[in-house]
Amino acid sequence: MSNTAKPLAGAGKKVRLRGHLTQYLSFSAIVLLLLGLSLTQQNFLGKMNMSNLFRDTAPLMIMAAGMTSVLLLGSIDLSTGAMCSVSNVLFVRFLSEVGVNMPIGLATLSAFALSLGFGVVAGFLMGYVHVKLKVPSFIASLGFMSVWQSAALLISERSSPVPKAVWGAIDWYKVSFGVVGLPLIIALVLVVLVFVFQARTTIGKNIYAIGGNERAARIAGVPVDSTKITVFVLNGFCAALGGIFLAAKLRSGAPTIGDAFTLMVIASCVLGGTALSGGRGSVLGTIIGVFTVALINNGMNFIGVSAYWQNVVFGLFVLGAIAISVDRSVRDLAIK
Amino acid sequence: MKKLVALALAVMMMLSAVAVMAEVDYANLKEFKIDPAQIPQEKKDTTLYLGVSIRGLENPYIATIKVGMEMFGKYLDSIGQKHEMQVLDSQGDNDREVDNMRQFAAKAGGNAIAYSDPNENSIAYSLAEAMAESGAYLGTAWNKPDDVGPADLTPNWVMHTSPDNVLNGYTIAVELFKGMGGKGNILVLQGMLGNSAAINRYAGLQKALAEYPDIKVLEDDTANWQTSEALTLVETWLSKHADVGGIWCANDSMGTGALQALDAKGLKGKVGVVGVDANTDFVEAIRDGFATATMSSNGYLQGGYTLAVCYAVWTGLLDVAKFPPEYREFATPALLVNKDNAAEYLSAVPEFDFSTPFFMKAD
Amino acid sequence: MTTERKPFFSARDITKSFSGTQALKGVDLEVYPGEIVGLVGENGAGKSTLLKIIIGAQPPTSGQMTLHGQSYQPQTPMDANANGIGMVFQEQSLIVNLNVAQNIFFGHEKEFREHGFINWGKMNKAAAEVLAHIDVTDINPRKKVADLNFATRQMIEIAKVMNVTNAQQGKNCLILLDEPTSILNEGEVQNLFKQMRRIAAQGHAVVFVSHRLDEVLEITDRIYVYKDGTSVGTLNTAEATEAKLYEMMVGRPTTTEYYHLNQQTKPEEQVELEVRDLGLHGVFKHVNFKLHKGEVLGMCGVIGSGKEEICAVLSGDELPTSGQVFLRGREVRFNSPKEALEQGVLMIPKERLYEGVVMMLSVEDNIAMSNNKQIAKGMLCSPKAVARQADHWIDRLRIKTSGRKELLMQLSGGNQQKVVFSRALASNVDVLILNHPTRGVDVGAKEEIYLLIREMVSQGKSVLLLGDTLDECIGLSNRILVMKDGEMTGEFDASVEAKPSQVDVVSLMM
Amino acid sequence: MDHRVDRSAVTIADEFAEKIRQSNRKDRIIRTAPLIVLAVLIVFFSLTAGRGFASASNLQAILNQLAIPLIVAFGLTFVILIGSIDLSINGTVGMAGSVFACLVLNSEYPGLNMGLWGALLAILASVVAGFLVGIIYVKLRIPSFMVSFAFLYICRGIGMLSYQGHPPTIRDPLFLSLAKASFLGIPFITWVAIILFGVCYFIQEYTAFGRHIYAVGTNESIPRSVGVNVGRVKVMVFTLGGLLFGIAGVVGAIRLGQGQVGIGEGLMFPAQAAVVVGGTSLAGGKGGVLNTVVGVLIMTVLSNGLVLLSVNPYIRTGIEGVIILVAVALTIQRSRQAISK
Repeated sequence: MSNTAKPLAGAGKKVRLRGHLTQYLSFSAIVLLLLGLSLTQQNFLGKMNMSNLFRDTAPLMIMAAGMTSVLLLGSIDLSTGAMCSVSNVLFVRFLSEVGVNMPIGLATLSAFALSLGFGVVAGFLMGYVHVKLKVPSFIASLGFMSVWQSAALLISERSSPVPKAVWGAIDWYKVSFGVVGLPLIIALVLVVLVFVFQARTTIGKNIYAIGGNERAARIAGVPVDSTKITVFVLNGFCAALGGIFLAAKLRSGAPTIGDAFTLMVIASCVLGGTALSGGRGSVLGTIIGVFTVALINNGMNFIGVSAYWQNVVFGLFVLGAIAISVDRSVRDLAIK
Repeated sequence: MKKLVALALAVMMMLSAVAVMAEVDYANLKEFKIDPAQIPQEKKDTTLYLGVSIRGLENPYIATIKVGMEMFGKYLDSIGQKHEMQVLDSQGDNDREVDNMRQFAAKAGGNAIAYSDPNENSIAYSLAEAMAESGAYLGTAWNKPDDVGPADLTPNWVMHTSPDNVLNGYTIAVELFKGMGGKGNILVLQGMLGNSAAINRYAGLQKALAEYPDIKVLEDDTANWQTSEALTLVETWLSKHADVGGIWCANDSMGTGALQALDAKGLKGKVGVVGVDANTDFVEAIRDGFATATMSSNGYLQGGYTLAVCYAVWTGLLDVAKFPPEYREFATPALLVNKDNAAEYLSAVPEFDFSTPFFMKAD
Repeated sequence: MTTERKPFFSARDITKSFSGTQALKGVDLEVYPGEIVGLVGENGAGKSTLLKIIIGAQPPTSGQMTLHGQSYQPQTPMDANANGIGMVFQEQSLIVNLNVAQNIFFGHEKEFREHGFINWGKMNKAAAEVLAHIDVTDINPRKKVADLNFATRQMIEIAKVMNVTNAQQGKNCLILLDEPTSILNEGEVQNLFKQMRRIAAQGHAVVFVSHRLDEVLEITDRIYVYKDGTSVGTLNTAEATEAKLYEMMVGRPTTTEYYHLNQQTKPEEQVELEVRDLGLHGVFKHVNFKLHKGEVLGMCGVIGSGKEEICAVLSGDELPTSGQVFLRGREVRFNSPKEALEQGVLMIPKERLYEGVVMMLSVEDNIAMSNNKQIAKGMLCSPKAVARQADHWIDRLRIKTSGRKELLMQLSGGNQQKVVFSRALASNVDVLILNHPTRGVDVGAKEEIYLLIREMVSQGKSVLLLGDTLDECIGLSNRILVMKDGEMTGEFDASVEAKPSQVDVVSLMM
Repeated sequence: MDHRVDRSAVTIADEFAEKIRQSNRKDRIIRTAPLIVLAVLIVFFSLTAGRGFASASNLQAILNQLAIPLIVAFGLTFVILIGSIDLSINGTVGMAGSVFACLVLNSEYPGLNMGLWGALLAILASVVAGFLVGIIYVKLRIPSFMVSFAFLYICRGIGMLSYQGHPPTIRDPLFLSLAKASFLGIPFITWVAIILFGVCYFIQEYTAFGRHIYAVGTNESIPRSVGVNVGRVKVMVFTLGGLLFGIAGVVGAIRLGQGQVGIGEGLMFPAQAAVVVGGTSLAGGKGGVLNTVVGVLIMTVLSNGLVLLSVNPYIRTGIEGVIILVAVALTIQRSRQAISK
């Protein structure tokens, strides 16, 4: 027994080293981008661009923070973008129709409560259908995506601006401390909260256990169903918050605003090292993933990549970033 | 001593420039002419970033805006202005368009002028705000909400222009109805709901319908400016209704889809189709007798001249604060293209003199 | 009877260790042309492992195999097939969405290729021939396997293997059958035997593994008896009886120290868990027993006897279709293992890898999996409490790990199992269901686990035990229940002074 | 030998057999669930939408609209059968359509007139894209989700590059006539889909490759143990997907009379839904192109019927979503231990 323990311990070290290397590599993609851009582009580190990077990444980061937990379960949610749209138009429509007749503080609070409340309910519905009816999350969320897209269009069939009278409800978005905007600070606080949730709460621990081995978690008495539903509720909440942030950022609501985020949110999480198969990753990595996506987009506009080429370049950079950061340490796992 | 002379000279030049500027007749800006000699050399040596922010490059009309910028770029070359051009493609995504604009502004650090066709009304302010933050200048076209406008962000939101969309929608409708003999059934393909352009063109159609009581609308839906969506919709409608006399489309791309659906049914040429934008393929269809009419909004002119006005502001030749309101928001000319002038329209090569930027204002 | 001929296959002194545990400690097997060899032994004696080595699914740790006088070292089952060795695996290896013919010839489609396309007609015909060869004429080769019942699937597995023998014209082939009869009915078993005899008559050989000794006695020519990874003997079937085989399988009598019999305590009167007429449709029924406080209740039975499913029902993993369960006199119905845990019932599952541990989590998180709610401070986990608990159990159970943060996949099997035990003990439940608690664990760790079970029971916990071996089950239990074909067939008292003999128990199991 | 007697007398074995029979019966019902959904939809629309729905001209419209989703869904079916996913569809289809229109006689590049070769080259481009997705996925061990996500952008970009903002109108008389051509009352492009269905069904049912797809999707270790090159099967599946997406792109351009990346927009999610609604399992190994035909029919009939009923277009998507949920929920075997991700 003692003679087998030694080589095993050695193998263990190797596995851990590889794990660290992976983390280091996913970080290196972002460092390379940063270095390359700041050395070649003179205004890249300028105040305005820093504030772009440190403010406008907030909606994506918030939604990705919610999605990370879903992916850790080994599930997926394609309805994030559509939930974000509903929350977005709900927020704006409420402000422009009801909010204008209210004191601005009350209007802001009610609008937040309404949108976030929707997110929680939508997340719960998704979780319930997935868990209780055993519909795979991919297809369940695909169905809900259509449903929420419809709902967003019914709430507001067109893009509508936040009336000037209630700009007070969204002015917080423009507050910034140096180059760091309040939105990003809120997003980072949320990320930290999600991190604490994942790493320090019993539900968080259960998420990793379920993602790592759902069968084992169930047998060990882990409340699988309620954990999953909680995670989807959290994801709905984050999607809704993302929708509010977009409303504040664009001073408007649009029923299709979230569509572009559906896949981008998931891709950001994966770029940050969260495994689609579940059980591995962290919301802290998601910060890296979000900034990788943001930097690729930002860098393309800075370098002035032709609009015709932007899609190609974006695809290639994403491929490159995922290629150096993907975790291949678990060899026997079938990659889907 | 030399320094002193240089300083004196500079002061004199500034004064003279101010003096000349003072001569600008703001009440009659249409007459204003850019005089390259008055542009300070240091401005000319500064790299100016030109941008056009658009919804997508698939649409031929939008591509002409880009060509308009390139034409203006040639003009800048001719007067020795250093510049770089960039197309900001939002791919139909509000958030992306604002991000693009912010990054473009950050990159240029204030030395930027841009034309923008906001993806949707509601983001016009955010786009202008992005440019204002860096001190750059923007002219918007087509879409903006009613309660905000260039006056809210003087001087950076220089102006907002648009062809008269109500008139556009009305004109093509009347052409269509005339072709149908004043009576019959039509199908209606609207643009992206909520776009100012879509709303106003549709209002134009309603106006025309009021004047032609014998025209009946069979179906009315949006195809989001898209060719393929229009094709699918019209296909389904045609299987439902046998007696369609005309199809009113809010733009040519959807018109192309409608024509394709008619073609498959063997109805091409028998049912009138109208659109807006004067896309080459649609104008060709008009020439060949398959479509009825379209409106040319002249993207070259919109893209090029908007940049020209912004350029005059950036160089200091014009002061936005002194613009009369009718020069901050105004209509740009549009041209009806029908069977009579389609061939001529196709062969004409557009040529513009950008030194008179307010040429773009319709009277 | 066949001794004058030379064996065409032999395996000598084969050993196999899995991450620290020795599944095979040196077994031998010789096979002569034209004979049917039986392999018998308890669960875990090493029969299946040896077959997997012969078929090339796993490499041996040491030892030699020869085939037709040449060294035989299969790397994959394909190598084995190419050499005329085929096997019917215990877990079915058919692809249910393919049809019968396609399964029989899976991986050999090229043989039917004409002009780049597979001639399915030809393959179906060939499949029908192969099936006819084993007297199965009522299966349409075009039928999807998913639409067939298990017995028929079994016949197809056999047909698939027969195809190997047909491919090796003239040479002696070896067919390995691992528990092929466990899900067949009487008629099907007889048909299978007929086929086995036919194969043998052609000069090929069959190795037959079964828990049903009567079948082994009926069909085989020679029998090997394995125990604890070693061969304890071989005898000609003509000279064998069931009693003789039992004795050999069971081997040495239970040693007192090994199971810490001196520490075996008497259970209290209080009934902790009671089961009345419990049933799960199609699996088991009419199960009645009482588990007392401080008792180890052993449950014996072969695979398929229903004992595993009883564990599943009691641990909340499955709902019963009939009967009642009482916990401390109160009727309970567990909708999930979580509910069972809340009421104080937890199972240590059989398949550690698939059901027991989360490989990607650390030792401490695995230990805290069942009780992290209890040791948490409100919503937040207490890393200190988790660490303290992990250190406690690492020390207490002498878990070999570089630290509590080490990922579980870096531990050996025995230590992983100790982590699972730690988790169960930490959860502080009253009723523990131990489903093969020493599976894949080496001797040293086994003894420690036995001691642990004794301690738990002396502290008033109750244990329902499914032993990894019969010996273990008898050695540890206070009382023993025997299951067979879904029903209870007997009960033994197993107090220190009155341990039943294994032969007695086995005779009710088989 | 008492147990012999037991075995015949004991009813557990009978119960077990009964249980298996029951679950088989349930399985069969579940397998026909998509067909039932389709039948219900057809009956519903025939009753409510009147003669408009059942008319010959609407049938033709349905057939016309069916073609592209069908071809795309066939390609996706194989990818899903091996348990992977392909998000690149919108890009590859758009690219093939755009490149095709640029290479045949068209309004923007009059110099290029490659005729059928243009179609083949455009499809080839898409095949290469599919191959690259497959090979990167297999060799670099990157999840297919991410590789195909990147290729969604790369291919869409190539499509946009090909015509630089001026979508080429097809002028080639052959392709123009194909858009209108029909045979036996069925439009040409639908014939393409029907023929491809035959080809795909043949591949699925009658080739070793088709059989290996199921095996890889069911349990990779089984085919690996008999020497099937699992990686190669996966790459071939993605390449086949590329081929079908390419054909869909060309057909789409013919139908539209124009090449633009918009041809591919909005195809991917409905295709995923159609494949799953038809009964193909996302976990892999179960289902097939026949299921996909049913799935695509459900989705097409549904959207066509809702248009005919003049249902508010905004509610339309929502109804489609609900039908997806219901149809899939009907095809799921639920058990306590079942794990759904």
